[in-house]
Amino acid sequence: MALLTYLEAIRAALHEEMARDERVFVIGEDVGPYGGAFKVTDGLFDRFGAARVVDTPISEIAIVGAAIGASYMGMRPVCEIQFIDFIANAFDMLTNFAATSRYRNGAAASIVVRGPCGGGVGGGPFHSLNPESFFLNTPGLKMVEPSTAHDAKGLLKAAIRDDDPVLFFEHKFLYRRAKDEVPDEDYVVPIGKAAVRREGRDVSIVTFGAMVHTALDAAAKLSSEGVEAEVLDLRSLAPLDRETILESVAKTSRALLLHEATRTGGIGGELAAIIAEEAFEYLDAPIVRVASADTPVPYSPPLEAAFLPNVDKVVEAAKRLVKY
Amino acid sequence: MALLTYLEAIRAALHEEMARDERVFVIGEDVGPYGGAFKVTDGLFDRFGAARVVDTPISEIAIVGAAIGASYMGMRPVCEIQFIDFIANAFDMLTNFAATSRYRNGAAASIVVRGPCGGGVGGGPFHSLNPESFFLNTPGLKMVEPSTAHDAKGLLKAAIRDDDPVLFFEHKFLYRRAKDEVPDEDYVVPIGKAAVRREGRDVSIVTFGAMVHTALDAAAKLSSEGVEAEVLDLRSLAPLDRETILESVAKTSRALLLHEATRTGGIGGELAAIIAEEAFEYLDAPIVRVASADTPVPYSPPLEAAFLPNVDKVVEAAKRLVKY
Amino acid sequence: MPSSHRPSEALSRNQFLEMYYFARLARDIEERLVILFRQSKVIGGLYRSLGQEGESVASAYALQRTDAILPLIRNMGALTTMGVRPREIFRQYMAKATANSRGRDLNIHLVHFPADGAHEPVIVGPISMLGDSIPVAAGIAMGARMAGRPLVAMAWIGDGATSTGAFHEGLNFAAVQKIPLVVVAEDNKYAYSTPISKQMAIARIDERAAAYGIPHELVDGNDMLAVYDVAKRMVDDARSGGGAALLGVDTMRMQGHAQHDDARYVPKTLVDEWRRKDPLDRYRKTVMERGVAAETDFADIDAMTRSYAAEEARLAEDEPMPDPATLTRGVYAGDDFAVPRVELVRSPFA
Amino acid sequence: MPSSHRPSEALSRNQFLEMYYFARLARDIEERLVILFRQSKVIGGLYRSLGQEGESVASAYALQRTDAILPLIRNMGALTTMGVRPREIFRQYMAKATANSRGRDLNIHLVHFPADGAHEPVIVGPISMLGDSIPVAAGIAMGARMAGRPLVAMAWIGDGATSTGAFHEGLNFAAVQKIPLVVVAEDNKYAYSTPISKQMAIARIDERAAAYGIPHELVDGNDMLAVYDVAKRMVDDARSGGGAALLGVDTMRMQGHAQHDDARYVPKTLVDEWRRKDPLDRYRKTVMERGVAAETDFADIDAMTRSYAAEEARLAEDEPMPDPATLTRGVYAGDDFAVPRVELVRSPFA
Ligand SMILES: Cc1ncc(C[n+]2csc(CCOP(=O)(O)OP(=O)(O)O)c2C)c(N)n1
Ligand SMILES: Cc1ncc(C[n+]2csc(CCOP(=O)(O)OP(=O)(O)O)c2C)c(N)n1
Ligand SMILES: [Mg+2]
Ligand SMILES: [Mg+2]
Repeated sequence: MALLTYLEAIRAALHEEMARDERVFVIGEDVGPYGGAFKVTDGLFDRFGAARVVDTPISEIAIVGAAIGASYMGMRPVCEIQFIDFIANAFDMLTNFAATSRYRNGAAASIVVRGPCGGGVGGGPFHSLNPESFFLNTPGLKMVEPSTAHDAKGLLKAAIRDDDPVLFFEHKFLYRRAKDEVPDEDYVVPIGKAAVRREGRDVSIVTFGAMVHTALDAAAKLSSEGVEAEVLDLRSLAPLDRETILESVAKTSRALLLHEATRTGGIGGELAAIIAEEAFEYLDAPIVRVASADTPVPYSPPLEAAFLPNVDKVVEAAKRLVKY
Repeated sequence: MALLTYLEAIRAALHEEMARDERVFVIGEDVGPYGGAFKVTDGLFDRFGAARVVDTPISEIAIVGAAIGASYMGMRPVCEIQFIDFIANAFDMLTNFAATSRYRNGAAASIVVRGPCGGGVGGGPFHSLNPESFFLNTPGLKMVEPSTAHDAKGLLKAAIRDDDPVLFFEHKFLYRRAKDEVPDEDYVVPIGKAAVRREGRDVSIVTFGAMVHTALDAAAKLSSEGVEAEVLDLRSLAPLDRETILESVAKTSRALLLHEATRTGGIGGELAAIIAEEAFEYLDAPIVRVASADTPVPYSPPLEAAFLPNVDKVVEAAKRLVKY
Repeated sequence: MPSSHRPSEALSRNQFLEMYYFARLARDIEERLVILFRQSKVIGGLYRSLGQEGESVASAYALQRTDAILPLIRNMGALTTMGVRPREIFRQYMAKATANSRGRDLNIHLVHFPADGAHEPVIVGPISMLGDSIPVAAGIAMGARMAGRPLVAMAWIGDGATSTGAFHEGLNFAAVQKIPLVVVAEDNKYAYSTPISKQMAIARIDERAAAYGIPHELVDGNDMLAVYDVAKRMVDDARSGGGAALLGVDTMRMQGHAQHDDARYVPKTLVDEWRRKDPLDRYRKTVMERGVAAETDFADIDAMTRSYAAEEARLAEDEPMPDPATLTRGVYAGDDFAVPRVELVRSPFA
Repeated sequence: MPSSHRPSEALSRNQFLEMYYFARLARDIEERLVILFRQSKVIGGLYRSLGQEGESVASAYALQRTDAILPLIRNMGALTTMGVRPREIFRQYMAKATANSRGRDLNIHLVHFPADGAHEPVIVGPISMLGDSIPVAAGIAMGARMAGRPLVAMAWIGDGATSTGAFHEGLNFAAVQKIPLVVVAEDNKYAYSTPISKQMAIARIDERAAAYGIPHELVDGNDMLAVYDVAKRMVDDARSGGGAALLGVDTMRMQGHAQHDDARYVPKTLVDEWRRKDPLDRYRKTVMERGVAAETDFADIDAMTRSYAAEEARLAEDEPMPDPATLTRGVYAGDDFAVPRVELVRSPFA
């Protein structure tokens, strides 16, 4: 075991996977000698050389497209998108080319597209997005987002070994703030499995990424007021772990869906639909969403603070739910 | 009143709006002398000339980007995307530049982006998409999709006159199949208002676009079996007409959400969340989604038929719901 | 790069005939498709390469059999040249269960990866979004190099598609990384109804490459030997480390964009002018003038490809449509759903 | 296009001094921003244009006051030249309620549309996605032409950003449509840590334009008069119907990508070489050699801009942060939420 930050854990996964499997390589902007805008790929260039750590022009379409091509030739590309917001520029290549490839011709686009998402750092409208729901209606594409260093490493390894295209969201707020024990030996966190981060009987808080920590803080506060919240960390956003979600809601009869993306059209919708369709008989209260406001991500700290979900908003919503 | 096809109604709206307002112009691929891949812009070039009917290179980013710039200068651009699937290529420009523009600097990107969506015509994975949910998590962007010729004309006029960017989906299956009475005088169908297409007390079928016709056929069938379905035509997908949706569900206590996009991550999620949050007390049964299968849109007719929702699937789901 | 080296001078009689065979076969496959289309047996649109078979064949003919091709819809000739059995095309167009895409994807959207060590090409059909093939082609050549079995990738692109962001990003990337990618850019005068003058403000399509610092040349696309000569030099250069290159071909789309399009926007004089430059007629003439082959040799091939195409179409026609029960299979790994491999064949001249 | 016509020869003494003033002011604004950044008063990153102020100013100086500019983060000089009051910049960087974006968007992401008939420029700041400004710039110039008040649009773009699909699509469109758009492409040797050799395989950035058939030229970007001369010719040509053009500037980013970046990947010799070519120093020298102005004239300006920048920063510092209650206002039309207009000022030399 070692105490690693979320960022170090991701970096460790890259180092280990590249050492384990010659087919794995990294491609993106400034990932080479510089080690990436957030230093995630630090050390890879020195260790594995320019042939396996490919610095590209500012060309997200080319990054994802070249990765698809290379994966067809048996390679295992890991694309870094400098801020995941810029995946918008390769939206077509990822959703239309990569995601449909296996279905159409059995051609695996075994690529990972990773990059920093999320707000809370004054990044403004174009460096703070949580774009998961842009991609949720795309069969063939997997999506994960870890909330701990442990999962960051294990999920990235799973993503790299996965034969399907995987969008790997790294919440930048957690890069240096999340720090936890990471096993020394090789392990993967399987894609498609949620984790119960805290058990509770009164309400299920279903969330992921940085909001897991918000949820846990809220749960602690709620507990001191006699409300026992269960906190579910989805980890995998596509596919969703329906079983674990439904089990939890069956137990608590109350669902609070928490995500950092703006509310309307966010992944909370899909979660609500699953619950309202498959756990309806268990529900004792409306399904409540706590999410960011329906605006672009504002830059100024007082605005961003008002924009984002936080412990108080979660506590307030959970209490409303429990009182219902 | 005149009996027009859906396509003719759209074309009439373009003619009338361009005649009414000099600022309105059309831009896209093959929209000029050729009149567009589906002939929607037929006659515009002869009538208004090359300066107002701009044929572009194959450059969706440029089409949307140039429209934004022109709208900043007071113009009212209507972009045609030859198949709406190709808006994926301009995803960034539309969601990041256009949709946030007003919020950021008060700069209105008063553009319409229109194009044919939807399947049922053997178009395969890249000419059949219903991409609304890719865009639903984008504050600042409006989206509409008519189901009748009447609405097609009125909604397009509303979209052109709207000061915000509007994605206007035209279901290609309806282009020549939907035909109904269209007033001769100028009218708009306001964005944000759903229409109750059929009243019923037993179950609300919430849908839009080509699926409205499927829902109506299903409702007729259901009625012959004693089930009275209410059919809601959303028309506006962003913003959603929450009031009309909630009123209907309050009345019927059962919600069937029907859309042609694939199920997971589709707009049905958002609808379910709204209902499960705000009409929970009225619900007597789970919220059920009927949608396309979670695969890319397959090309071969037997596969596409199995992929798409149809009357039988709707009838079956409605009956399950009513029996619940 | 312009050079006087003419690799075509080294072609054997069989090779001369083989090139013709591939072009003629491409044309005959399409003629058959027209019949099937009229019988409503083709699903969706039909896109002809009439008048462009020559450049598709001659450019692909410059490749080795183990190289990679990324054809577009109008590169039927590239497919015949790389040995795709005609039946595979018919299956695709008719959306049959037996097709490589099992009826899930359109026309020539098929994919072939050779088994290890097989003497076969990599074939990656396009998706409909124009331009996307170029970054993917760059990735294929880069990935093959990384994987230790280098190849040259050839991708075709229309004049219109060179205006896409994907084209720019992909070719620039290939240029910087010195990836062995030869892009054949086809100036066929139109992109759907849009004349090239509304597509680009350059006089020669190969100047698109000037932004990337790679070799480029423009060639008469209806002169098969001229295309072959330049393509072969570019492919050889790419293979020996020269990096990417762009071959512009000056040609003409002799029909509408697709079968539904009567192309009335094309001046009749332009069509007439280019009809006189039909690549197959010209090739026959040139080869005969060189004394390499006689009228009867070509007539034999014509008869052969016509009946071959007809027979292959017939075989494909009888094949089953996909079973709706298979709809959701194979979206993700682990849910294996057999993909019919593209059958490759040798020409009678191999 | 290369021409010997030197519009700078027609500049008045006041104009010579004014150009210096704008460049010096840009530098001083950024020096102030560094101080504010160190005091954690700047929200997010700080991106310097040190060493590039000359090209930003000299290119913008070729415009008329009613033209349009689309600057990027490093074109502070374009903003000072078009008359943006320094306080506007400080407000933006400190994410104040008083800023044009009301704290909603970053640094120089500000927008100004003149009131009807006002003798003011159109200013459209970028979004972060590089390259997107180019199609929008094309649309601005096209739209202005359509609206009957034609203007020339000038957009700046980094070497790195020329690799984006948006750049390609936008400039090609402008070329085909003969839109009066002048793109200033800045070869400042790096895109973040990526050297230009990994960005493009051409020796001169202006060759990017060769794919579009538009005039292009490369100029010493640290020679303000040289930049002005070419920019002026291009702007004048564009205005009189010549369509789009690309001006490549050869310059150097003298600091890291942003304040956090120590740029250790840049060879020290390169920095040293370019430090000797500082555009302001060179400009002063040239102008003095011409006898147009003296040391003291420049010293006066230096003192003036320094205290002006300091004073403006101080004013902005005292301004309020946004009220969280305004968070959801103005996402859509009809929910009006006042946008502070960008204040424009004249230089002392106007
Ligand atoms: C990104 C994108 N935009 C639009 C289309 C629609 N479309 C299909 S073919 C075509 C014209 C293609 O012209 P060109 O590239 O010159 O090829 P050609 O048909 O002449 O061979 C267009 C506009 C598309 N397939 N992809
Ligand atoms: C589409 C896109 N991809 C990546 C980035 C991240 N990014 C911001 S600045 C930058 C480098 C820009 O280099 P260049 O265009 O040369 O401009 P310079 O900073 O040198 O002025 C990068 C990669 C971005 N902003 N947009
Ligand atoms: Mg063409
Ligand atoms: Mg640069």
